[in-house]
Amino acid sequence: MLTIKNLNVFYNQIHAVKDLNLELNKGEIVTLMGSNGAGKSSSLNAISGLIKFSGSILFNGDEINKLSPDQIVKKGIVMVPEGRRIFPKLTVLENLLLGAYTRNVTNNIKAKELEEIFELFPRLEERKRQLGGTMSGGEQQMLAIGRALMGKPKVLMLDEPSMGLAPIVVKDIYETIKKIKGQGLTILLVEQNAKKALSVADRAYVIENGQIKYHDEARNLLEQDVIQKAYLGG
Amino acid sequence: AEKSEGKEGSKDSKKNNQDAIKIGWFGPLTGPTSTDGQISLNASQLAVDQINENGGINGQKVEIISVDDQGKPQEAAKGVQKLMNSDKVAAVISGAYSGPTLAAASLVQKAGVPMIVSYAKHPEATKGGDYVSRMIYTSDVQAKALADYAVNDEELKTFAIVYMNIDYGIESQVALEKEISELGGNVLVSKSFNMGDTDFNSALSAVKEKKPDALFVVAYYNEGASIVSQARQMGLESRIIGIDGLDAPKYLELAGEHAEGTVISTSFYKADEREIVQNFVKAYKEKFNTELSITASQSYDAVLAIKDAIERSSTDREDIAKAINSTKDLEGTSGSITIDENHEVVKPIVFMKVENGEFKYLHSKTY
Amino acid sequence: MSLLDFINPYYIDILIFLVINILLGLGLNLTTGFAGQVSLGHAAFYGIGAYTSAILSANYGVNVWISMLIAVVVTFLLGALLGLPSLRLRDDFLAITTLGLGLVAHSFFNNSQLTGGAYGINSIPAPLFFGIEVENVGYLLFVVLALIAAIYIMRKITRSRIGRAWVTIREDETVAQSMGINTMYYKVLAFAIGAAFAGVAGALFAHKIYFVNADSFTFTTSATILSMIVIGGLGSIRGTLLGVTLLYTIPELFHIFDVGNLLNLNYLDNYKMILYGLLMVLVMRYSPKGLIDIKNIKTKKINPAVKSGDQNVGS
Amino acid sequence: MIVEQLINGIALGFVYVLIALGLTMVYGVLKVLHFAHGVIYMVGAFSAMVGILYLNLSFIPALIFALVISGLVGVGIEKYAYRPLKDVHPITVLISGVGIAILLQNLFQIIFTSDSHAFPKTNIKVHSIDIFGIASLTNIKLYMIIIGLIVLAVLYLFLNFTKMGIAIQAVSQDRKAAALMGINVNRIVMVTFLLGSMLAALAGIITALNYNSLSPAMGDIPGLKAFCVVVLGGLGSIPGTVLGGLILGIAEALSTGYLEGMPIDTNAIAFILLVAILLIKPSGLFGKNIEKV
Amino acid sequence: MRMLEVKNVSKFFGGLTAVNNVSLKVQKGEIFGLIGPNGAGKTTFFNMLTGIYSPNNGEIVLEDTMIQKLKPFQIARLGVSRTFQNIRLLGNETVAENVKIGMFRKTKSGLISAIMNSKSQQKEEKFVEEKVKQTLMEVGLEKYMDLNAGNLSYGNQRKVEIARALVSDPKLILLDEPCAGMNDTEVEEINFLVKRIRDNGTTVIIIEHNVPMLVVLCDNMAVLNHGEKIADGSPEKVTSDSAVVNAYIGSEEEEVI
Ligand SMILES: Nc1ncnc2c1ncn2[C@@H]1O[C@H](COP(=O)(O)OP(=O)(O)OP(=O)(O)O)[C@@H](O)[C@H]1O
Ligand SMILES: Nc1ncnc2c1ncn2[C@@H]1O[C@H](COP(=O)(O)OP(=O)(O)OP(=O)(O)O)[C@@H](O)[C@H]1O
Ligand SMILES: [Mg+2]
Ligand SMILES: [Mg+2]
Repeated sequence: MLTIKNLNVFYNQIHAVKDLNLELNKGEIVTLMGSNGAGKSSSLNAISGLIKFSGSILFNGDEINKLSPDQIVKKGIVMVPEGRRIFPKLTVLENLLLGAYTRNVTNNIKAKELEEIFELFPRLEERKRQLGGTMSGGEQQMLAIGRALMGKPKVLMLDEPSMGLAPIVVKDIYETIKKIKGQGLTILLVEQNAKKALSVADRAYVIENGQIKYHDEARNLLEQDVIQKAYLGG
Repeated sequence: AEKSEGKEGSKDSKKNNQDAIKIGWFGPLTGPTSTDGQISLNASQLAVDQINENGGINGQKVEIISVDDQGKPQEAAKGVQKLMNSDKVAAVISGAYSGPTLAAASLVQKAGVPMIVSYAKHPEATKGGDYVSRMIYTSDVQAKALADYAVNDEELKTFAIVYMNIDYGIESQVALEKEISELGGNVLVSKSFNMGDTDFNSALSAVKEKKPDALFVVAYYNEGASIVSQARQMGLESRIIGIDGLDAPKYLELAGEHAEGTVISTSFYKADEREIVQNFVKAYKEKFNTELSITASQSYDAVLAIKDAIERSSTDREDIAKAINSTKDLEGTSGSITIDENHEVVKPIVFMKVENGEFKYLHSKTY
Repeated sequence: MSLLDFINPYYIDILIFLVINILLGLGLNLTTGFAGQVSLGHAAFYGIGAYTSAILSANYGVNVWISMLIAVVVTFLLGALLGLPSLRLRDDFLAITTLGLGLVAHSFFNNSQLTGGAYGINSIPAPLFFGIEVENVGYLLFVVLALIAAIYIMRKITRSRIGRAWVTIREDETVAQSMGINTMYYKVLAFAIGAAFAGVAGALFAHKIYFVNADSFTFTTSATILSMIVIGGLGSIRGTLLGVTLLYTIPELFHIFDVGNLLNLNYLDNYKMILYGLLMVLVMRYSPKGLIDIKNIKTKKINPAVKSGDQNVGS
Repeated sequence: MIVEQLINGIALGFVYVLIALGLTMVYGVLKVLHFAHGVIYMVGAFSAMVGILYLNLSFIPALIFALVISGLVGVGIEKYAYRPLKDVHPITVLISGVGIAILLQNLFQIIFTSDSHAFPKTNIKVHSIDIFGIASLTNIKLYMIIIGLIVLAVLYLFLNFTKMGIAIQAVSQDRKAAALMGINVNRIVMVTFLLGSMLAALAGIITALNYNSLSPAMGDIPGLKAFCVVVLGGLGSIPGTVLGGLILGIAEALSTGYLEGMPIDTNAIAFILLVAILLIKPSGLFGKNIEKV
Repeated sequence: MRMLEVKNVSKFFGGLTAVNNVSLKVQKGEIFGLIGPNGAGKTTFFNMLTGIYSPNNGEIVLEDTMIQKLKPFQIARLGVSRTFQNIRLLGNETVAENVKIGMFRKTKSGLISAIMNSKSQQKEEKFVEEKVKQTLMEVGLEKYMDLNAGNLSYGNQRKVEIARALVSDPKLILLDEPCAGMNDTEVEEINFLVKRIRDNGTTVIIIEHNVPMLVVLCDNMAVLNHGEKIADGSPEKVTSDSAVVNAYIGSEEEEVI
């Protein structure tokens, strides 16, 4: 579904992502793991068209390298960015509706889709008139995911959805990810929390200093020694 | 050959006339006041060209060297240094407003270079020594004339003054209040404004409330036109009397019908039948294809005064300065010019009235 | 041009005003470049310095050297006072507030009795050195000495612990506070020192030109100086020297070589300003950190440690 | 007289509001102090003049022509002077704006000289309207107030109830997240400049018409005051801008009407007011400054 | 021995109660953990301890000094230093420069000695440089000393933050989620570092969502929820408290793995 070939990202003199190759098949959850600064967010940002890069990115066989972020969203690749980035001065409802910005659908359909989101996150329905900025961290994360889902993505990319969240909220979020997968979405998940990530993923890539070091089925990686040592604390 | 040289102006006369008499000119060629500067320079240039066409001064060619002061004292100071020291001019003409003129004045006094101030009215400009004299009457003289006209000739009693917040404006306002009350008139309200203002409604509302017989507009034409228009639009019916700052075709253009009936004092009028004026008006129109104003006449006369002084003395700077100070009954476009012991000009003040979109001559008188 | 032309008072004047502008720029760079307190009203301090020395010497007969010293002290104190808003305001709010203070100061110069209102202050005396008026080359020597002293002082301060406090405040005020930096004190200090530099410049200006009025201390003056130091490079002394010299000299060259007459341009000075505006846009576009950074456009410094990719201790 | 002075102030205030609204919107999406905005005000007035005088348009078509030209100039400024400057110190953008302002103003001086021009004759006749004998105002002033109110209403509806409006808000709050929603950020910024510039031009045209005068420097002071208004209101806040503009207009009218012998003048009132208000409320009337640590 | 005592402290933002009537005591030389759901008021609490916010009511006593009315820089000078939840380094300055800032409170040279370049100032600078080097070695960053802090990876930036807080030998150090966004191996390193800080005699208060780590590390803990303290005491006691489990940890901890 999504094929990434020889992706390179530079920030001035820093070579953040080096010849990264990655493959995403329809309906699976793939996780991209790696320590801080390994280049995970940079890779996602490149796919979203937010930063400059070299290499080729194919979506359903079409090159999308040259597209701008909004065009990529229109293609159906949507990202939940690191740090959530909800619109603080818009209401929860307005935030969600912005998720559907690119889609020309009637208000009826939108209302129905909103219902689905609210089913997934009942908390959002309770707070739909509240300003996004006043929600707690966990609620904001739910809002960010809900907002992305309003774009009816074919591929959903999540950048560290559990960062800085209370354990109880992290559990909620992972429950949701599993539910979404059940609906047939393809998911690219970036996580520091390797145990959590591997518990939901089908396959995993491990990235180090901008390069893919390992790539395997999730359950296999969980058992590997090197991985244990580097990412699972022993 | 002489003729074509004259027409080319100063652009390449520099190369041709190594021993030409150089006259320096400074004034604003950029910035918000650059129109006045440009007109002043044009007129001075015209005077020089005409002098050259008629054989120069004592056979020597004359050349104008100009510098832009951007309306800033600092630039005028530098510019005048350039004129005095690089270009070695025999005399300087200020085509500038008061600030730059003052900055230049102290420098020419120090260096001993004669300077004629063509239209700036700051009272201090001529006071620092014997090298600076002025072509335009001072605000005090003008105020005396205006008060005399309003109170004695027109028998008006109550007045309002709207004046610009620069030295000329304040000087005029203070002098007007004094002269009017000495003649038994009464100034009910005075409001100041800043150069560049466009909205005068608040000040005019205050004026309207007092219903004065006449409103003195102490302004240049841009703001003056706005003041008069807005006053009329809001229904103020008082007579309008203005200073020479209004004496510009732009005033008529900008104020349009609202200008009707405005009386101004000035030092020059285009319809003057004297030959020198008619020649000047015609030549200016031909050469620059724009209307001329009092500024032009002042700057033209400044050159004439320098020429007259050189003819009566030499090209030595000190001699020229002395000769300028003893100018007597020189015929200029603004009348018969005499320089008094305070380096100030004595010449008639002209009154004009706007009728059918044009300035019409009323009378003139020397104060 | 002969050598004699170069000791022509005109060229001397150009140099004197150049140095005065550099002093102004240095002060603003200290406040804005080093301490991060954007000021769009620097001309106010320039004016305060000029008027203080002018009023004291011309109206009260104070010895010029002493009046200049007093001017510096006064601008330092008023700089501290007018720097007070920076304690409550940040970034753009501060920028516009200082712009406002600049306009208010200009308005005060132009209206107050103290400053001679629209008449300005006239007949300002030149300083005397053993009874001789310091003018031309002498004055140039004097302003250059002042400049050298200013550069020396600025280098020392910005490289000291105070400079470190300023940089921290500039980058992150909360961090600065949390590290024990009394941000109030250092911000006010930055304004005060920056103002004092402008005060020196102002006093030197007044006794050079012998006449001051409000025209010399407008928003345009502030904006021009700011442009000069930003184009040179914020936070760099060399940048200020470069930026001010360049932007000051270009228009001057137009006059020296009489370009208007050579090219037969009626609106020469407008073209000059257009060039100036264009230069500002282009420098900001191609070297946003100023001309001092221009070498970095082509040859980016390559950092070996980073290039080898050895940057993650964790893995 | 007080009523008349209040009306003077409100009419003046609406001019400030129109200029400042554009500035606020631009600040919202780009977070820059757009110093070339005052020049757009001037460009608007001149384009209208050119439209009437040289293209022989009647007033309304000339107005539209001028709005389009100024809008395009605004968009051009964004595209060539601001957009290439990414991830730089905000002061860099500010200087670029100052550069553009200098450039355009001098260009206009070359074309039109630095002098004032009369606004060409239109079929709109200025006359004064009497209000119950307690005050009078010119019809144009009345139009100014009415146009101001209409513009405000339209802008409010546009920003809150259209997709584009919400997108503008989204871009103001978080550019990157907006891009991730599929919003074409560059286009939104462009639209904002277009609208903002048109508002400024509208103010310029009304002013030129009302005072029958326009000059290349006409935008200088209003431009600076608009900054003052925008900051007064709390950068980026539209209600704040409206309130700020009206407060300023009224304060100026009253001070000219009633104060005598001040050591400062009317133009400084704006900034005294600004400093006073900011010292009490450092983030402006409607600004929120929650710094989360 | 008491290092810090907080008595009935509250903080309101408009209508919102971020911290509500919280009291707690931290002993000298202990590692004290602060946990609680997102938005519980933990960071706000730190901000009050460091003077960035002043509490609406209540008292904060550091050793024997009341500090609730002091400015941040005054509190810092008393020996309290901190790290920030969102990394706040000077990105364009080198790592060494960043850490030097931490030494500010220990230095004194003023304007005059700067201009004169006095002996005492030179001595002070030397001392600062040495201290910085030493601290960077301690956190294992000496090889990055001359790099711009902004170019370091997230984890290393966090370590620079810790070094900056540590360099001035504070009495009390406050760490706000030092392990956020780190993997388990990196967490271990921080863990180790925190212990060493404590062993050097500095009292530590740490906010973290990584409960297993805190349980091992801390001597005592407190839990905030909706701005109120809902539990405190030993890690074991706190983590088994049913209110804490319900509000924060969640009941079926094992299920996910
Ligand atoms: N805007 C930027 N400018 C310069 N360098 C950057 C920038 N963004 C990221 N980097 C650098 O690029 C490298 C990869 O960063 P990236 O954010 O992709 O890592 P990551 O794997 O997402 O890390 P984390 O788990 O900490 O989020 C790091 O060395 C980082 O410092
Ligand atoms: N400056 C502020 N203005 C208004 N509200 C604030 C401010 N700072 C914090 N808050 C609010 O106070 C509450 C507590 O926030 P705080 O940052 O202390 O939570 P926290 O416990 O640190 O959460 P997290 O674990 O997500 O970091 C939140 O609802 C937050 O939105
Ligand atoms: Mg990341
Ligand atoms: Mg927190």
